[in-house]
Amino acid sequence: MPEPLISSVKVSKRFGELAVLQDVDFAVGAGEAVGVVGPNGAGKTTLLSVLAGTLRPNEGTVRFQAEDVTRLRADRRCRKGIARAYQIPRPFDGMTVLENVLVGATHGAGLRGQAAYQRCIEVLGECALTEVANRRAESLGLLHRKRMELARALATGPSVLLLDEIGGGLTDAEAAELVATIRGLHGSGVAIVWIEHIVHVLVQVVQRLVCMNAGQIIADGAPSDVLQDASVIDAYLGRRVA
Amino acid sequence: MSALLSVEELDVHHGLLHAVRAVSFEVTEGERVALVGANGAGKTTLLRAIAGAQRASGGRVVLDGEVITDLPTHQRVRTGIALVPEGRRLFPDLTVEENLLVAGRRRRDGPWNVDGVLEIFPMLTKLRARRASTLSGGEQQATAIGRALMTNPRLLLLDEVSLGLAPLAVDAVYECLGSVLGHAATVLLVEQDLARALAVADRVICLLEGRIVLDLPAAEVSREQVTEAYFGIRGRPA
Amino acid sequence: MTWVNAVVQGIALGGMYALLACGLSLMFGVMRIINLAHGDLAILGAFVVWFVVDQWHLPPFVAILPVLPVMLVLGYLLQMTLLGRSLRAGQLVPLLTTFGLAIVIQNALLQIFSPDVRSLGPYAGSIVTASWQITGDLTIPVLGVLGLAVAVAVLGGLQLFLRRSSLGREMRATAQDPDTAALVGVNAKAVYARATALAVAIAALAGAFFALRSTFDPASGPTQLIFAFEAVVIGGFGSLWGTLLGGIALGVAQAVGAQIDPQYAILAGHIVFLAVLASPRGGLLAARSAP
Amino acid sequence: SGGLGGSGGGSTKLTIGFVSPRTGGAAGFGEPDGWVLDQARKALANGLQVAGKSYAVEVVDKDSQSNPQRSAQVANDLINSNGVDLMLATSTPETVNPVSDACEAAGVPCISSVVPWEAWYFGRGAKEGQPSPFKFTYHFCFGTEQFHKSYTSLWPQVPTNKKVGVMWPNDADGNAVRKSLGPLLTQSGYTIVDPGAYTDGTNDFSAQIAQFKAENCEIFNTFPLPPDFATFWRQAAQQGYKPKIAQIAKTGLFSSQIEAQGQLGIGLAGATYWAPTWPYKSSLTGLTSQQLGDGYSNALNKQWNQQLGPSVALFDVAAAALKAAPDPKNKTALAKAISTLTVDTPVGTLAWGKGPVPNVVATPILAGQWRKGTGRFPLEYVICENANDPNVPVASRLQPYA
Amino acid sequence: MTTYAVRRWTAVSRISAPLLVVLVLVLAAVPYGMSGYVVQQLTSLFILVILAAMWNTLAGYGGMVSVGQQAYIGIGAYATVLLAREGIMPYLAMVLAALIATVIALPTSLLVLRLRGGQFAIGTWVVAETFALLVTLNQTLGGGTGTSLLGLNSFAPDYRRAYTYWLALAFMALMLAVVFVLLRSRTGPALQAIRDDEEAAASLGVKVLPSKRLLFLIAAFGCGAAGALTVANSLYIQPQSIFGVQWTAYMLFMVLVGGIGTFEGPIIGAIVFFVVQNVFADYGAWYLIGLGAVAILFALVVPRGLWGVVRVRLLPLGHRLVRK
Ligand SMILES: Nc1ncnc2c1ncn2[C@@H]1O[C@H](COP(=O)(O)OP(=O)(O)OP(=O)(O)O)[C@@H](O)[C@H]1O
Ligand SMILES: Nc1ncnc2c1ncn2[C@@H]1O[C@H](COP(=O)(O)OP(=O)(O)OP(=O)(O)O)[C@@H](O)[C@H]1O
Ligand SMILES: [Mg+2]
Ligand SMILES: [Mg+2]
Repeated sequence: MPEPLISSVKVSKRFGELAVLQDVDFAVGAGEAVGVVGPNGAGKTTLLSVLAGTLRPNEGTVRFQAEDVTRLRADRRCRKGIARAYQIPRPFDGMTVLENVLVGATHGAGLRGQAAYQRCIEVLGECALTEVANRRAESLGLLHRKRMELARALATGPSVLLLDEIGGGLTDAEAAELVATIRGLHGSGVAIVWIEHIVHVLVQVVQRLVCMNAGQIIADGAPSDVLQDASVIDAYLGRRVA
Repeated sequence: MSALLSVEELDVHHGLLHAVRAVSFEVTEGERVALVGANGAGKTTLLRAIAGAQRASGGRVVLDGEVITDLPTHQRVRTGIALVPEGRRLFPDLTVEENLLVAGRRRRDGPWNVDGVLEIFPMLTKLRARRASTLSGGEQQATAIGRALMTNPRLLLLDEVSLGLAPLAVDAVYECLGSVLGHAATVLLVEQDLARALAVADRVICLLEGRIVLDLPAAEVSREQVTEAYFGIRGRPA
Repeated sequence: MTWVNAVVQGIALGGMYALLACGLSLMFGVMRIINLAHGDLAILGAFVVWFVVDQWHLPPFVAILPVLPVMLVLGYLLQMTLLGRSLRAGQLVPLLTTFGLAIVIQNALLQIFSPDVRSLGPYAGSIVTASWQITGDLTIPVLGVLGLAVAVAVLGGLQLFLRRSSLGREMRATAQDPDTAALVGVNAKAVYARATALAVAIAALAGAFFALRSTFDPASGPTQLIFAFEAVVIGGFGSLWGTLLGGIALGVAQAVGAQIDPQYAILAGHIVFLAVLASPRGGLLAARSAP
Repeated sequence: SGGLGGSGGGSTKLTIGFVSPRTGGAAGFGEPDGWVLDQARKALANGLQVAGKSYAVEVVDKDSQSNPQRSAQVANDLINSNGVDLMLATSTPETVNPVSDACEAAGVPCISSVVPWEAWYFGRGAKEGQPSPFKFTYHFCFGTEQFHKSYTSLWPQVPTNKKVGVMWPNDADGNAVRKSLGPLLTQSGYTIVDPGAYTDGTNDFSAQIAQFKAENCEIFNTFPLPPDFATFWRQAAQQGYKPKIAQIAKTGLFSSQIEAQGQLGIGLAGATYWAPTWPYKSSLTGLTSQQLGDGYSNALNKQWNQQLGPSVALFDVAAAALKAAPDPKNKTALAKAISTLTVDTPVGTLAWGKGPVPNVVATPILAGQWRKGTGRFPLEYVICENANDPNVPVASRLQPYA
Repeated sequence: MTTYAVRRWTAVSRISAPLLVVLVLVLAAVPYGMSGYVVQQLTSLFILVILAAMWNTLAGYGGMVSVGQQAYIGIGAYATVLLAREGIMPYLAMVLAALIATVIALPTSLLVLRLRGGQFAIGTWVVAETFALLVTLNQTLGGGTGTSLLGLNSFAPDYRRAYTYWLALAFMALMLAVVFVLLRSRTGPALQAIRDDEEAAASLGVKVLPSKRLLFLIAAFGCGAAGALTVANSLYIQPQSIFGVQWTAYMLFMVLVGGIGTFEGPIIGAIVFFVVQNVFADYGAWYLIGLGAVAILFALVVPRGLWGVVRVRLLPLGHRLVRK
């Protein structure tokens, strides 16, 4: 079996006494799209942070493109091709939306001059942010902020995109747009890890679904199988999803 | 039934941006109203203006016959308005319990207390002494709702209620809104999950670019009607 | 034994630093205001106490009592008029306000009281020079012990107030997010004003102790300010027990440094400060990283 | 006038610049300046007659804010904007040295005082045994030799073990004293116990106190800032260090500083560069020392202040220099005139050209003691020795510090 | 389909930028036409502009609120005196001194750049005080007595003034140009991103520490240059004042009054400070009370600073999306 694009091997993370991740093995192949679900506090965001490099695991390793990146800082990992959108948006408040995205394009993707601008223009278009491109980020509403998270991550030209609940609070039509955008990305070969509680949106994109609970992966497989899994229903869904 | 809240010709600006435009509607005591609308329609702005967190540039907000347009935010809490803000906005260095207690200090008389909140959000019980900044996204949302309940509101404003909550937790919240809260309080909530919104609400108001384009009893509207209203296909004022 | 004595003197000195730092820590903790006028407010307090002593011939320890409420009111008004307004414009603007306030206070005092040096010591009787002689080389100064006791009481009381009382909880909540605090019924302005009132009153208390210990004049305000800031930072921002420990660590470092060579007194304090910052935790009791 | 190469024309107005610390840490020194400036302006109101020509005189005073950068700035303003013909500066190296340097660099004559002359001369880069590098700047003040003479005449008045505990800070005054006064005292048979320089603003002195106690220093000498001394002196009392003679300088110049010590201040020995009992007269204003002291006390309802003497003296020197110069508008000629000038002032007759170095007149300093006041003010300063200037009457013998 | 482009220059700035270059050239001619007073005053103003620009770049763009830039002012000043004493031509010594300040800032940055917010502010202050004390302990530097810069006396006063002026002008133009280029380069947005959210910036590939260090070193160079120029102006320095925290107060005043986080604001702020200083300086304590009152007034009435209100960008640093 070929080495996956990005993986965590026996990763554990503790905050003081609290074990948030326990021996998590998680792997995503190149071009794969994986959904992650799980109850609140299961450790999904923490896993993403460990993959992206903003948190160091207490044990275990993170591998990316057949290389151990556990000790690399977040900025190095980003430049290598791991991009991440935060669950709770972290805009650069004092800058415009365009400049927020530009940071990703110039530093994450290493583009310069017109090439960087071109990337920004494309990404802003894809994420429907062109209208607000010249607004200061602090004036954005929540959904614009979430889109900007996605746009910044996209601008870094990633080979794997780590998305954390970017679909919440969308109207059906907006959700459909988002699905189309992510599908397009996936189609262009970007691997995707997407945490989302709105399962019906998620399953329109991903081929594989992972469910976490209490710091462990309790189910991993085709979305339809995982959603039928009794433990997943118990811990997460509460009822069957059609 | 008399109107608990009435919003009259309310205008709100963000600088040059006219975010809420001459919005008028009433909410009667005990009613549950869902506020829907596309991204940037002005839902958050409207709720914040009602709660006092955003200054209105025109119009009036009346609560139970009393004009509160010029009342500062903290005093509106005492008149019985509580807002669960978009993005949770917990006090990061206070524990979950302290977050609840802060809100409880100036509460009106009523049934809610820390234990009551923990009962509807059992996941918070073991997090009671944890600092809010270390909570997961969903745990924060639950705490934020609990915190608003602690003030024993007559009018509960919920911005993006289910955002970030796992399905089980969403069920729990709606169950609570449906039963416990049902007779005690009036609710105005922003919810994008239309099925949920229509199921829980008595009425649906749809905003488009700061204006109300649809205001109907939930039983009388169809999904399609609302979806159309989102994009102004129908009912857009000339 | 002289080393033990140095440590004892350092602890007493540290109590003074902690007392001066307390108000800074409070204002920073609650409003994120770095108050450049804190030293001058302390000296202002010392002048007011001195004025009361001089006019009505009260002993300083009695004269402090009516001064504290006056300073509370002054702090309250200060927040309501100047600081509150500038806070709305972000974190740096209050820095400008307090800078302005500092020079206004200094030079207004100069105009009113002339540059003459003064002290509260002469009015306090023998307590200023009293001490418990343990051995020939080891003495415990009564004033130092009193200062330390007051520091422990003030810092401890304030810590308890912030942690345990509902008013304190409100203060911390407002500190972290004033807009949201308003949404749960807290009057942020009033909370801020209370915090500043407390900070200014405690500054005056600290000023009075420095005035008992040494002399002061209108330009004395800034001289001790850096030590107070160091105490706050060593202790970990926002933690009042930390501030007490920080003050004592600084005082002991200075006294022990002087024991090696008098020139190293202040330097030793700075080096301990930098060493603590360089350590992985970056603060003795850092409950959280600085904002 | 303007630009590289331009220069001023002839006018009949003379401008004197006066720089002193009126605000900031050294503001205490500048306190009597307002009154002194009034006297000087009054005396100069009718102008000066120089070489048969009549000149109007204007005095422009500036505040140095006790800060060297500010001092240089105001000096440069006075030079470039007001076009001063002569500069006066007084009180502490922070004010005087930068003003002198600015004048030296701009070629404007400058007279200064109230900085121990070593700190002024060597502190600005002059080297011992080499010719003076200064052509435009002149100074009159006491130096460590005067302190030595005064101390060795005072201290024998009380029997001691001749062991002197010293607290000399690491600043301009402290360093000058450590360098020259220490060796002189040793030569005179005193044992110096020096724990080492300390930094101004130190808040704990237990190390020094322990050493003084251990070595049983019956004489104590210091040149501190007022708050440092207050801190030290109270700690010394707490820790049981009580010398027979407590000789302080720099602090204790003004009665308020001693008053602030309370009971602990009575009996401290100090040194004075002027008092109303000085039997000299200001040549410009015609006032005797007594008249100066009384005039000030009556006008401001404050005790006399020894700054009065040298401040008035600066104007005496200024007037005399301008009159002695063949052309007072010619800066080089004016500077040259100062180098050989002899003037009567409240602090005595000042005569340049007699050493200790070419630009400096060393003025006397007399030791005395602060006692409980008998008259209008709570404290009184009595002169106990007059080795540096036998014309000044001695009022009493030194009493042991009790 | 509409296409878009990113623009940086505005119509106003296309005219103003070349004009500023002309202004610098005009200023260079001042010593030939104006009195020594004007030359000297402008030199002081240039020093203030350098300081304000440095502090603004650090705090306004990099989010590093330093209370300790006086460390590099002091080092620049003392290095000048030391080098001049070694026989190096004073004006060359001043340039070298600025470089020395930069070199010393490198190890310092290892410590202070670990700190955030309030810790950084107080940490830098203590570092400055520590440098002051180390100088005080060193008797060859004059210890606490201070020391004078003697080498300049060999120049005739008018020439000394003119040379110092030109050097100040050159340093000012250089520092403003460096800051402008830096902030317009891709490092500019990176620094602002770090200011607003360090972790998020890192997640987008920004090299956080190197970017901050670069800025810190540039600011140290600028402050070192200002220190060297200050000693050329005042000739006498003394550790407690050249390393004094009042410098930071001045910078704070200029930057906040002018408008933090704008390129032009600090220049305006420096001019305001300079004017206030000159107009009211003769009023003693009242002048200072006035200065304090002006500070408070600005904080209350124009909290965004003068240029924050004007909002015209003569030298724009931002990016705008426009329709082609
Ligand atoms: N810094 C921290 N200190 C202590 N506990 C933490 C910290 N960060 C996260 N946790 C805890 O770790 C657990 C996992 O958090 P995480 O954010 O990964 O959950 P999640 O699966 O993303 O949940 P959600 O769906 O609600 O966002 C939670 O219980 C959370 O409270
Ligand atoms: N602080 C602000 N400054 C300027 N504009 C703002 C500010 N807050 C919101 N806006 C703008 O006002 C309009 C209404 O925003 P609001 O957040 O109320 O919409 P919303 O319906 O809640 O949208 P969302 O679904 O994204 O939360 C939007 O265009 C938004 O960008
Ligand atoms: Mg999460
Ligand atoms: Mg919203």
